[in-house]
Amino acid sequence: MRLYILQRLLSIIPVMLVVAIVVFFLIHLTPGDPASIILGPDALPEDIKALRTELGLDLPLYQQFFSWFSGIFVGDLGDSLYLDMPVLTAFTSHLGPTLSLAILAQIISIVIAIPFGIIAATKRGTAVDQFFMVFALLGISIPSFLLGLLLILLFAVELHWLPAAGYQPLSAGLWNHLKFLILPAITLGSIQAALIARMTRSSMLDILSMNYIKTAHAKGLKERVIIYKHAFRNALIPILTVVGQAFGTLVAGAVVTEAVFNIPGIGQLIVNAIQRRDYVLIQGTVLLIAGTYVFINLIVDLLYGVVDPRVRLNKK
Amino acid sequence: MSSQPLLEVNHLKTTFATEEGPVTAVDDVTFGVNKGETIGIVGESGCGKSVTSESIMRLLDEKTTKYEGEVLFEGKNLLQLSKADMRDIRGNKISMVFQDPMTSLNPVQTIGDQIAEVIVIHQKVSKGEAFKKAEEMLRLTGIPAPEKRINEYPHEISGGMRQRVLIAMALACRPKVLIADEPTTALDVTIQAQILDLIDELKSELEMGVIMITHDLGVVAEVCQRVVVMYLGQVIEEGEVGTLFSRPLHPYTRGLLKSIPQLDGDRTEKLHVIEGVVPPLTAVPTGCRFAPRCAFADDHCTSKAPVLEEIGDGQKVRCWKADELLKKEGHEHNAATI
Amino acid sequence: MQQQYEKQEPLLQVKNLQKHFPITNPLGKVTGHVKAVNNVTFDLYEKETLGLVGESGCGKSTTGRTILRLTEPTSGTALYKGKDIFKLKEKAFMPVRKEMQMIFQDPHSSLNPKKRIGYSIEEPMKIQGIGTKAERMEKAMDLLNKVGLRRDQYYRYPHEFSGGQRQRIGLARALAVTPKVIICDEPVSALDVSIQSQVINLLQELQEEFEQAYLFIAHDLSVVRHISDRIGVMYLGSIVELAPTDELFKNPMHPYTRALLSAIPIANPHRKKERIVIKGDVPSPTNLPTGCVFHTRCPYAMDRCKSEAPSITQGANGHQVACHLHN
Amino acid sequence: GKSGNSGEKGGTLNIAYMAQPPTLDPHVTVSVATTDIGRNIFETLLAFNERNEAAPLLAESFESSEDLKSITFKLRKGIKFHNGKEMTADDVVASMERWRVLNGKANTYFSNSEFVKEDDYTVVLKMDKPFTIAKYILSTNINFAAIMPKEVIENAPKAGVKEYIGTGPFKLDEWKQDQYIKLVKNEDYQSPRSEPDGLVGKKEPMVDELNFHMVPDASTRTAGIQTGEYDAALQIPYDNVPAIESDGNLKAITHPEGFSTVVYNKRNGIFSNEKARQALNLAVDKKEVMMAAFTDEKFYTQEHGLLSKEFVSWYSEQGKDKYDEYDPEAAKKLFKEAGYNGEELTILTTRDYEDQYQIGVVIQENLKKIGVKSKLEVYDWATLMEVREDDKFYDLMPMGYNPVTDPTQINFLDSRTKYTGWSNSPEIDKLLDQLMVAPSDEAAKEIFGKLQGESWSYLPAIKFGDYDGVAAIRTNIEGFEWFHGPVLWNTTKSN
Amino acid sequence: MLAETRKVVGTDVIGQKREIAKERRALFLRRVWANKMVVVGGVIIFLITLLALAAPLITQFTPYDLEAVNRLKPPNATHWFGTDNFGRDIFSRVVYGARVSLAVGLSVAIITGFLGLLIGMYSSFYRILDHILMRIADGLMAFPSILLAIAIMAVMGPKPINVVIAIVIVETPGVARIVRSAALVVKEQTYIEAARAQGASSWKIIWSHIAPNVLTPLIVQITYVFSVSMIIEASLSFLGAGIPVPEPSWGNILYDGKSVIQTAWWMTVFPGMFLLLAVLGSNLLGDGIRDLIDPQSNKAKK
Ligand SMILES: Nc1ncnc2c1ncn2[C@@H]1O[C@H](COP(=O)(O)OP(=O)(O)OP(=O)(O)O)[C@@H](O)[C@H]1O
Ligand SMILES: Nc1ncnc2c1ncn2[C@@H]1O[C@H](COP(=O)(O)OP(=O)(O)OP(=O)(O)O)[C@@H](O)[C@H]1O
Ligand SMILES: [Mg+2]
Ligand SMILES: [Mg+2]
Repeated sequence: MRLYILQRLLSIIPVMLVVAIVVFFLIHLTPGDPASIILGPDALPEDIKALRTELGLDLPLYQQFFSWFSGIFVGDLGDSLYLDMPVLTAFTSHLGPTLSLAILAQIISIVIAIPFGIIAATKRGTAVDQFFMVFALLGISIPSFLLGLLLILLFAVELHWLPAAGYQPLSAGLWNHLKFLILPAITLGSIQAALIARMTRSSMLDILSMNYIKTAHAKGLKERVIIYKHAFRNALIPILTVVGQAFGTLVAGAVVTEAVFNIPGIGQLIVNAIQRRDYVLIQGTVLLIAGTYVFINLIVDLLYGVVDPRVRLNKK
Repeated sequence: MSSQPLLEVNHLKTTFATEEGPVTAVDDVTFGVNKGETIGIVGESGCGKSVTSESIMRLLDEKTTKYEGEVLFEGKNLLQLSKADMRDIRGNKISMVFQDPMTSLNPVQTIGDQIAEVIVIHQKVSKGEAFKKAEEMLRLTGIPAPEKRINEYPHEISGGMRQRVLIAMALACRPKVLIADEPTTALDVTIQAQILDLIDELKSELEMGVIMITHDLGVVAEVCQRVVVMYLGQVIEEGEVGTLFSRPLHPYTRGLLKSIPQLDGDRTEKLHVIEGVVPPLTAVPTGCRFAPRCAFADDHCTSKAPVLEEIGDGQKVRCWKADELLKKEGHEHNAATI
Repeated sequence: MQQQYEKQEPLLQVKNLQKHFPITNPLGKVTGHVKAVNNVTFDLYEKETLGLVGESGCGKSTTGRTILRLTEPTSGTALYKGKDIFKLKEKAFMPVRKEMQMIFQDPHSSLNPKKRIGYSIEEPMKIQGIGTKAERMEKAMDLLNKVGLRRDQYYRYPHEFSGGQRQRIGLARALAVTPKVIICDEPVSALDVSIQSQVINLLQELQEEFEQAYLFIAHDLSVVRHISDRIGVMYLGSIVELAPTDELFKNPMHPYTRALLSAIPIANPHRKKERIVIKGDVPSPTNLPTGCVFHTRCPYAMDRCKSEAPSITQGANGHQVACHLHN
Repeated sequence: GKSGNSGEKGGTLNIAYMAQPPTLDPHVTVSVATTDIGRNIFETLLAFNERNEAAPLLAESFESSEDLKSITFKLRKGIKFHNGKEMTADDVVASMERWRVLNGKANTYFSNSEFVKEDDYTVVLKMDKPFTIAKYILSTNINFAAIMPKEVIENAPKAGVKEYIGTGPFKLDEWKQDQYIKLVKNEDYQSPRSEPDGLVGKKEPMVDELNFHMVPDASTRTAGIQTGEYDAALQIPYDNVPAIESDGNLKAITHPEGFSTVVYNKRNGIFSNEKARQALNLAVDKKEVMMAAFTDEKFYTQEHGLLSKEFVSWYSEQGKDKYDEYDPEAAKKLFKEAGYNGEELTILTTRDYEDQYQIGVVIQENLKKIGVKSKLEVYDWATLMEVREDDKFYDLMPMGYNPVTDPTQINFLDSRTKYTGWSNSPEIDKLLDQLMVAPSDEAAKEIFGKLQGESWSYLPAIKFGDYDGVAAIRTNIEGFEWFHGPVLWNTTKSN
Repeated sequence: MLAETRKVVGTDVIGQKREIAKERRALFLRRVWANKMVVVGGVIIFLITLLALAAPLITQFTPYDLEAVNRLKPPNATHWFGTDNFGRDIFSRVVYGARVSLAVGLSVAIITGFLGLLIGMYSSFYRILDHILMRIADGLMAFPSILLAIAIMAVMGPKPINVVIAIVIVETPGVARIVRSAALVVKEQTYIEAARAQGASSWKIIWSHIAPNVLTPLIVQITYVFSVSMIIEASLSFLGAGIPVPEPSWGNILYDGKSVIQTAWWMTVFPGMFLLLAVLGSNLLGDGIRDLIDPQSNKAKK
């Protein structure tokens, strides 16, 4: 088992390699120059040139790539061109808000979506089913910049229940931390909830037609016990997959939501880095996100084994 | 026969709502099971055996299924029972072994959990006790080292063992009636024999009534006291095993019995077949359902549906020609088969 | 009949066939093997039906699948018309595929649920370029009729059929191209007796007409007896006894065969007979017993059986058996 | 100096700001954010007073020599840097020399000049020729000449100093990247004595903390001030102003924000032809342009002058006639004459500055009306900055500029700056040179008038008008002033 | 005896076949009609498409006509949906915007569906390819769509097609993964083995046996992609990398409306409603089609 985890973790390397190459050349081929952005639109060509030299941007591309890439192996992702800090520090300092947000959003979406999906499945074809599914679709029909703003207008501006935007770390107290995250988490969660609810429903439908559900009925079990104890656990694998992917995308940056709610997370980090053409930061962040992705997928895969004993054996 | 059957199915009719309109898979099925008796249900594949057994337990999807008639058990009509009362009966007083052992066990729970579960809900004992009982049941079914197996998952054991787990589960609460839907189809004869023996032993011990659904007439001959023959959703003949095998009255039953390859038969001879094909449930013939394939059918048969009638010796048959046939070949037949 | 065979060249000769499935841990490292088929040797002659019986899980299906190279054999040879088909490249094997078909054991999963059964039946013809579209359709409908289904069921999907009907569809599919060899893996196990006899008769008719050879795998010994010219009895991956049908029933030599025969339920409530009960559980195919594989459950097991695997001995009347009691 | 220090002291002022500055070092960047935040930390020798005249700030006084070839600065005594060190001429010289090299304009105009220390409290700027408007360049508020300690200057990397130590009323306390910049009151601040006047005069840090929150999304800034999370929010969308005004707790403050233009590519394509440039000037409805971008007359002035109206001393009527022209029919003809035959013109713009994009949309529509095809190419700002350097890439580029304090700061005039658009008018260049060495303010003003006239006929760009920005503050904030950016000293917050 | 039945039926095979086919068509139509989801979803999508195609006929204004003095007028008799911040007619922008949004949604859905199917299928079938493709997919999934969008738009120019490319790149790995996971299960089924036993080529096995069985999850996924890509397009507008304006798309109308949401609700409500309808319609249609092509689901239908 430990070996397996190790091997999976090692599979990060090829992923990272792909990502590293693609992101490096992609971003360097994109127009825009970090030096001229730092110095502003009226900067003199000589100054820009001097800054480019100082930042090492005037070296041939392959040389830049190798010096950056070789750094990765000793754990050095380089320093941000704009933010005056190592990439790793920038990433970790932005990871906290993103993680809190992702976890809260995920909890919200799961709490809404799974019961919805289950109820819709058990009431398949009825009005209840249709109502829940349409409701779930609302989540993916409203762009988050709009939903976020509407939530702010309602809960912050009108009702004054929650702050409009911003972020406080956990160290400022749990409520202080949470109150800034509730609205963005709902914004994000509603999108995820739609997908998870749909997946839950279809997966539950598959399971509910299985023979062992009939066996459970024949045992004289209550409907509720059958659904939650027998059916749901079997239906969990595809649900877990989407939850895992959803979580991955959340961590990779809820770009829009973070911008609307002004949460200093990974999404903001990457958007700012892109707008500033902060090459080193973009490269490093994308790389770290890829790593996070692989890591989350690993956890999901391990959870498969916990949920379904068959998976433990059938692993290839 | 005995005064009051343990379980009585009266004019059961099960209708499914389908896209192509209502489909009556089981139509006017009547039979009963007594204490300590094994009754066999045989018939063409698709004739409604499983639907009959699932109707007794009311396991079919309530939304698309309509039941008519009655299923009497301990004086109550199961088809009218509340859901909660029905749950008390399921798995407790009447239990069922499903047709397909491979898919009838929950893949994510251990065998022990699944057996203990039924004990916990019906006998209100602690989990630990239930596990002990589960282990005991497994031992009874002849599974070696049940204390180990109890913690294994269904995919870790063989098909024969899964079948035995299902039986253990069904018998865990010592039910009054056991419905076994083709419990041995997937098994080879040696294991089949073991399982049949087991059911037989428990039957005598618990005075259970057993409904045994099977294709294998050999099995019927070995374990059943009475047989019900079904065709296209209807019971067409019912009787004591001995009588029925030696004096089948319905032309379909006769065809069925004649089709069995005999162990001592002449191998060069062709097997007997019943001509024609079973019509779909959406187009059941008016009149006798077997008439289109029957050698004896006449206009009366094709126009008017026969009813199930007692002929004597507890034998019932649904055929206009039964009397005629009985008279004509009663004695010849005995000589031919045995 | 068997004398006849001796003169004839066998159509298919399987020698020392072995198939071990590796068991891997999550890392892909092999930690052991499921020894599904250990030592299977038999000949199959033209127009012949060879029955194969044995405990569930003893490797019958695997034997069939390996011969068709649906899984690659671990070792052994299979000569078809004198050519070793295990050594052929995938391309060169294609023409052989045309002459060998299989009816799969599991009627539930061997039909593509998204394809109309008409399509499934026509497909082998299409692959081998037989006939025009209309001809193929005609033939498929014909085959449906032959196996006791209705022509209008051509457009139906597999789930609309009962297990028995599906099994017949599988049969129709195998018959769509007239193969020389059909491996019938329990083709009648889900059928009720009336349809069972219909199918068996059909198989026999076709054998007459097209001179096909069948490897007929089944649980039901009375059926096997009826259709087979010879019967092989398998136990835990090996053929322990192989003899012409009447010879086997008259004179079963291996203790397992005897137990098997004694357990056959007879469809006659007036006849009861003694059963030989074999005790114990089937050993795991990952961890085969030493010596004779049956010794752990054999009522006649001797010391020798535990250490030494019996070899196959040729007896009279073409009767082969692998048992220390008989050599 | 309208507002006194009537309010209470103390408290934290939370300001919702748009974007994080790349650095707080005013020497290295023209970023407005650096100015807005940095002016609280750093101070300059000279700064603008309310009439946009150069006035002494860290200097006690300054004086030009007779020949206009040198300026002498007397420094105020007892000024302490945030690190406790006293400011002397050494620090001033080091800072000014660094700024002279790094500031684009200074680098051009002071390339042969030098700051020298005369004594500890006297510094002299020595120039090679007479230079009238030197004092304006020295007072510039963007990319400004902050005075920092000499040691800091000596260790400064190219991308900007890392220790932000100035003499201003607030000190940098914490900079949480992309979240906030927190300044705290400088208890030892030495204020000029005179009445508050623009950026000079009495400056007193009233609140304990200034907290600049980086809130890039405009709607969020609006919502944040509505909920009271912020005390002030800058760059409120014009369309949100009614919501602000209807809220009793809020006040909208409009302030000059810049001027809008469209820059021609004069090196390649049709607009290298002066006729075509004039044709466009005739074709575009300038009112519609300003309206679309700035929504309401409240927020813009149609203004032909290169410097906005507040720069009273520079005002000139020259070019107004050209500005007022609007005649699509004539435009159509003129385009033909210029050789236009159906090619598709490229308008380069970005949505990072919504007004520029909106101007682009209107220009496109106006062109369409006279049968000129064009397409909008919208890029993000960074890309635009790069592609606009390519003279084959675009024909027109709507661009907004911060208010400039003297004509030399207008990028598109001088051909020698090689600014995108590539102006190439020897006439304008000559006038600019004359302007710089004009013997007196009056002479300068006259030359400027000519320059403005010439620029309207050469048309390096069309100026559409001046526009305002809107800041919102809560009503418990007093003394919040806007002068080329928020003025946050003297600002109080009551409870 | 079996031969006899054959003969009897054989006389009118053609007629019977025609009969069967006719019945089949009738049944299929009946099933389509009975499937409320397909009907409702189909009608919604059809109407929106019709509206988009007929845009020039039903609008009085072009989506570009601006009239700055008329900016932000609430819905009235001339401007049914009001005007936007340029004084452009929102009704006409929404209707024309349907063209872009539907085109983006559809083309992304179709392209990702196709690529996802291709990649998913082949990587499920060939082990080595699987390793390569899935690592690339993992890598691509880590890319922020905004980065790709900006990069692609910057390199290849701001054209609607590049928005599509950017979204396709981001969405394809997900679709491929779903297809692959479904195909891995299907691949192990006996019917695949059966096809192999008949000598079917890998190509045939992949495309005519595995592919139809992964269609269900694929359809669910691509209707999701259809919806999501319209939203992503909107979000890209939000980040300044969406459909190049002034071409209207629901995304950029919504984005323009965002800043005036407190004063001009009509700028967000109308395009928002259309977006919602399109999402709803496509999802209903997708679910319905899935039910239709899934032969098994008919049984459970009422
Ligand atoms: N839910 C359902 N909806 C519609 N028809 C059904 C349903 N369930 C079963 N049927 C039909 O009812 C008939 C009887 O099915 P049943 O499963 O009882 O057959 P069986 O006798 O058990 O056959 P087998 O021997 O193959 O198990 C079949 O024709 C079947 O297609
Ligand atoms: N792909 C596989 N991988 C691993 N083990 C396998 C595989 N296929 C079959 N086996 C194992 O090989 C053994 C023989 O299987 P096989 O299917 O040949 O048995 P069988 O004789 O056909 O049994 P039955 O009568 O139940 O069909 C079993 O233990 C089975 O679990
Ligand atoms: Mg059944
Ligand atoms: Mg098998």
